[in-house]
Amino acid sequence: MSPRRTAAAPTAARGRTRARSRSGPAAQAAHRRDLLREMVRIRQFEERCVELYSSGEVRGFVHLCIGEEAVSAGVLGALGPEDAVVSTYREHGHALARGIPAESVFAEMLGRVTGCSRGRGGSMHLFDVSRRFYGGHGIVAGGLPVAAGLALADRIRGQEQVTCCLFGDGALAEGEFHETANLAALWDLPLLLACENNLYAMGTALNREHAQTDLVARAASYGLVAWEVDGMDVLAVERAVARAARAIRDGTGPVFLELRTYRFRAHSMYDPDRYRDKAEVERWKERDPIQVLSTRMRAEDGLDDKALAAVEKEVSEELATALDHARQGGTEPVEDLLRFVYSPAGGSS
Amino acid sequence: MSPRRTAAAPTAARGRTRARSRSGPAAQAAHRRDLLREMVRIRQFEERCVELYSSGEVRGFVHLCIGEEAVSAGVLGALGPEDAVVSTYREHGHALARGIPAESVFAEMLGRVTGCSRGRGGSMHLFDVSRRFYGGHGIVAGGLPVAAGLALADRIRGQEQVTCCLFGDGALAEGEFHETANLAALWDLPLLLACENNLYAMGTALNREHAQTDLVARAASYGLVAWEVDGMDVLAVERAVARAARAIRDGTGPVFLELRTYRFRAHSMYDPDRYRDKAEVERWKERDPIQVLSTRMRAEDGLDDKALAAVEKEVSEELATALDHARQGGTEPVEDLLRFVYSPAGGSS
Amino acid sequence: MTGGGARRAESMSYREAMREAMREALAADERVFLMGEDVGRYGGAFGVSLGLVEEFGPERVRDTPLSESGFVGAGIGAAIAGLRPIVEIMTVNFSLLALDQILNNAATLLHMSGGQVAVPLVIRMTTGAGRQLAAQHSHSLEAFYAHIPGIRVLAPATVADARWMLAPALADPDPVIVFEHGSLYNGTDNTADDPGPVDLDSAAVRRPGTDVSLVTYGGSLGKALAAAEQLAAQDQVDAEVVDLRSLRPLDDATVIGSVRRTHRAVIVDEGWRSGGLSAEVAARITEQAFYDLDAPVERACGAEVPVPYAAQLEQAALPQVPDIVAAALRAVG
Amino acid sequence: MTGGGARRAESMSYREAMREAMREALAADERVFLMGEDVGRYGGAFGVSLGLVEEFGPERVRDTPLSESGFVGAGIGAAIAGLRPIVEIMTVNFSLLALDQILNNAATLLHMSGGQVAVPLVIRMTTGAGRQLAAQHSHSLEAFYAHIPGIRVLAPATVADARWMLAPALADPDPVIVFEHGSLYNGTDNTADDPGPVDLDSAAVRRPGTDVSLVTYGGSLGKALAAAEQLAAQDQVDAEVVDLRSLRPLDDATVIGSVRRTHRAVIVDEGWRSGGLSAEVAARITEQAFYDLDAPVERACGAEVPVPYAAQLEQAALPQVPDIVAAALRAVG
Ligand SMILES: Cc1ncc(C[n+]2csc(CCOP(=O)(O)OP(=O)(O)O)c2C)c(N)n1
Ligand SMILES: Cc1ncc(C[n+]2csc(CCOP(=O)(O)OP(=O)(O)O)c2C)c(N)n1
Ligand SMILES: [Mg+2]
Ligand SMILES: [Mg+2]
Repeated sequence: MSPRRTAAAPTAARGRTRARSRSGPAAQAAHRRDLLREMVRIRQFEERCVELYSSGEVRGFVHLCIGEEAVSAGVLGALGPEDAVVSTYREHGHALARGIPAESVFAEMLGRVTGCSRGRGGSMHLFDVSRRFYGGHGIVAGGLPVAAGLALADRIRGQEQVTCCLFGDGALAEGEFHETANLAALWDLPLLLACENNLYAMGTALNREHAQTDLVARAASYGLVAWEVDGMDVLAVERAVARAARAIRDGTGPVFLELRTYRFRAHSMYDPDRYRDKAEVERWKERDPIQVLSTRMRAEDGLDDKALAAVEKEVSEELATALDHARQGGTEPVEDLLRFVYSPAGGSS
Repeated sequence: MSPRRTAAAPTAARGRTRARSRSGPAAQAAHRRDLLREMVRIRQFEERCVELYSSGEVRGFVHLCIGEEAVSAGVLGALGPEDAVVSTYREHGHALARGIPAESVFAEMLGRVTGCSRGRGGSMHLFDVSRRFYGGHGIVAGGLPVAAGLALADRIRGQEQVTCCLFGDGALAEGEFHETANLAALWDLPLLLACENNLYAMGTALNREHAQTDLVARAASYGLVAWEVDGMDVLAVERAVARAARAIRDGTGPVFLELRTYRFRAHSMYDPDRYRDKAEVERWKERDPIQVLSTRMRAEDGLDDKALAAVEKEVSEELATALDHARQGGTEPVEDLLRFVYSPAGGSS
Repeated sequence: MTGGGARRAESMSYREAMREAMREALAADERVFLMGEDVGRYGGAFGVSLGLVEEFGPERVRDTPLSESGFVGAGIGAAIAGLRPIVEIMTVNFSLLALDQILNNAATLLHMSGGQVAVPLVIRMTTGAGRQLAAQHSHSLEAFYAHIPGIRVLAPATVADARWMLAPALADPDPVIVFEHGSLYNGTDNTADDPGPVDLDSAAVRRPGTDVSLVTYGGSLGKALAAAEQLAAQDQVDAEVVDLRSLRPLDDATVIGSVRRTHRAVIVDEGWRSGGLSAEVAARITEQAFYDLDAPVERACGAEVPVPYAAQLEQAALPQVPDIVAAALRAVG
Repeated sequence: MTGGGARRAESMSYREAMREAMREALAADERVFLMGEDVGRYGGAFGVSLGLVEEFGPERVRDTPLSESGFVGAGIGAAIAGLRPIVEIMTVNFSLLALDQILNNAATLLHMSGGQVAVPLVIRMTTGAGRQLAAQHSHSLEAFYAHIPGIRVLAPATVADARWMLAPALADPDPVIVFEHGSLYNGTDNTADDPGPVDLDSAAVRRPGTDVSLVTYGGSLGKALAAAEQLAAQDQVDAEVVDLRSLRPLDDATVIGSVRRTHRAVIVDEGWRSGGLSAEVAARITEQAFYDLDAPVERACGAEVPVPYAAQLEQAALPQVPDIVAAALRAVG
């Protein structure tokens, strides 16, 4: 779990704002409760999505992150509000953990004008510029060069911000990953390349996507600081991202993190999941990130069934209310179809 | 000069057909004379191109390989007629060393129908399918995926042939290199990736193109067998390619060779070459591949000025004749402009 | 259902027809292989190649990494070497990543080499909107491909064409791009008996008519036919429906012939209007049938917008039956 | 030569005019930077940015590796973050490697995000043939870009437009693609005094005439003007020459207005004829001026072939003055 290039790697693991306020054991227990709550919230949100898709209220392609909640809660939890985030089509958890209200994510998936992308994007294209959440990209690896550009702007302006780009193991095979990794290292961009390695690209297993399945070695070959992280342990993810972000702010240059995780569900709601051995899925479920954290909290923080049930109830009530409100959202009038093809000030057509 | 991944690397350095016939010292001396002659021939060909471009007989972009003759003579010299070659726009030397007659290369550059591409390609697009020379590609890195496909066909048909793709250091930055390297290693393709590293991509020096300038390390990270070679020493190049080709035929999988060389001339006839330190150019000229070999031959084979002059005279006479004949070639009638947009049998339009 | 063998008339889905065509090709010619993302184990993003890897093995039904430029280029090389690759790109939206290989290599090498390097490659891809997949999965970029000399572009709109166009496409010595509109896969129809050699150059009159020519292709054929029925039932307008089938080359004879009879034309194209295929068809009609036209050529096209997710917006972005009817009435009015 | 400062009328080459425009932008707005392959030390593949890196430094005149998709995408990101990048792609032929970023991101993000993500990016690229650079360096793919909603496409054809179009392009909140025809760089002319705010939406009548409208853009403007002179001198035909200037949006008012006066039109476009920009212009003219037309719209376009190297073949592949004259005579005849 330690950086491959120790020379370039930061020495101490220090988080940012949150970390500072996380001094005492009590504060740490409270923080773990926050993380647990976030993961439970993402899990329940995704389960609602299953219902909404089955009922036909949500359409299109829907990609769930059930099993990968530690990545969402850990990565986004360790970033600051000034940092930028670029994500994929499997981004519900990233968006929620970034602080986009569940209501506006639901509304987006329902195609309402109250959605975070005014209903134009849907599940795959969640945006919230006020939170520096730059989508929601449907072209695999297509967000990587854009993230490099956001980081380049910070570099040019000398701003101490991090741009975090989340992408999957499959994206590493695209030329865009290669070009972005080289640009980031060559230009010393404040870019965090967060690879969510869930071992599959749709139906293609890692060893049929990549000749070299050691993704950290691949990334290090560009001169990136790179290390792997247990993506099922939210605390390990948060620690690693906090450390990487600090290193980037301190001028170490770009960092690549391989977050080892697994999706418990199919690639998308459309996918019958014929290509995975059920036993493999079951094995990974034993490392359910919510379990991993709650087990530890039972031991260290005296978490009990009652407290866990309370969290689950709280969250499910929040989401129920969010969904109710989302359902009350209006729809964009078709007269506004062409609105936003160009900027108002642009006046092109 | 030894393989990075000795495990995967072939043990003995054995060339092919030519090598076998290269048993005794006499034969070896004769072989060195062949290589010297080939390099002198390429050098003189390129010098003729300078005149032809200056006089306006040859137009368009013309990229010379003066200084890189050891790569042309060494790489192509070690391949067999059954092997396939894919090259770049800087391919005069590759084409000549592959055995495409100087006359048809001249004719191509003069835009004559007798040219190896019927005058449609010009300097950047030399083709000769009868010699399995598949161009002559003007899109940097654009030939790499095509070469992988030629190798894939051999793999599928179980043919013991090598496809050699030549490309520059700049091409490594393109996504196409990345995708091709991964496909080649993943599918175990009989592909030789011959990188002609002349330290510049147009006006951009290696360390401003790539964060990681150790190209062998970069290639090895895909799981490719990779090593670097002194690209100014034709015998070293030939040895390395023979060894790589043998390894590929023996089923080692793809090999990447970094051929360290330098162009003595500007990027193209169009380039004023403002970006290189003249002293640097002069330093490299001390390692002129023709000098390097002839010096050795003077010591080992008793080559003297007279013999060298004889070779130069022979070659210049051959090229003078070739150019004369090329100039007599006709031009494609404009009525045939659309010919070959589609195959005769295709009948589309 | 005549229940006969693969070469007898059968009722099947467009998806099954395309699969059957590939199975037939793989069985008939060992040079043929299928390659693309998830065409094997997964069965194809839209299930078209389901079962083929079990039947022909992973060498001939080859899963690729996410490397569109890489594996399309590899298809080009394999074709040059004498194989007959069928390369599947999941959707036309992703094909932009391979457009350099398609235009600068596949379409160009034969001419640029003076006739030496032929590229007998077939590339299949899904196109079109209508399933709320949003902008990055819904575009119709056929116009880009129909603009490129050196390739052939097909748009099978019927189950029979899905079943029978692949063999002649594979027999073509030059690159062929096949567009499969995503909304067609589940439609079932009778494939008709093996028609024998299929003509790839010709458009087809899917409904004869006398008052106006509705010229369309791919996913819009059904809408054009529905509009024709409505025009007949409600407006006493007898519309002829022409299915282009081939987007490059365009079959001028059939299109112009139809317009010469009807004197009016409406082009129906899901692609963006400006610079779309509709513009070329309209331009050719006015160039070649100017004096036969009783009204300007009308176009019912996709709105010039990245296709949005929300149902009402997506539907508004696509040419619909009422739009086609309205255009036809303007033409005859 | 009035000899005045940069903002006074001056005679300079198209190359110098574009360079001067970039220098002005870099000096005036610190958010502006230039990025592309060899724009710095080398001075730009065609020498357009020569000297700028010495003046503004390597951070603001940034050399990139050979990674078109990567650095164009980086330009998109930097624009989103509030900078004003000018990204140079050496030629349109290589831009296909970046087309996914341009279409699926630059042109799409604003709408797909519900109006949140604007991309104020300018992309410059060389286009066109005529210098015997052969197929992979000679194409005119403007039609691809003019088809894409969400972007603006400019084709400065005069030294003055090269000098004055960049500032408004940089002021545009949305992506702007600027096509510079390679044959124009050495042409010199008077840049005219600073015209003040330049209108990017309008076409320009470069030569008034009464008998036929020659509609063109970019590298073909000179040929159209030469054809007009010849038509006047030899055929007593008074041709009006319209320079589109903007390929997206198209200025219908100016084009249609001209055709309403002349009743005849010839589109001159170096791009491939089928599915080219010429088709859209022809389609719009017949849609909007059908009853004003005395003859079908003619097109003088590039032959549908990968542009060959040999001089006589390349010249035959491009629309030439005699082709334009012949088309105009067909229109008026
Ligand atoms: C360029 C491109 N090619 C193909 C697809 C279709 N597709 C969507 S997701 C996906 C798999 C991506 O796998 P990975 O990057 O590992 O992310 P994951 O889905 O596992 O989170 C594919 C092939 C796409 N959206 N974009
Ligand atoms: C995709 C693409 N981008 C840019 C160019 C313009 N260009 C031609 S050669 C070249 C430099 C290539 O350098 P390298 O790969 O090292 O080969 P070398 O010229 O040094 O032999 C560039 C930028 C091109 N032809 N293709
Ligand atoms: Mg994955
Ligand atoms: Mg080089």
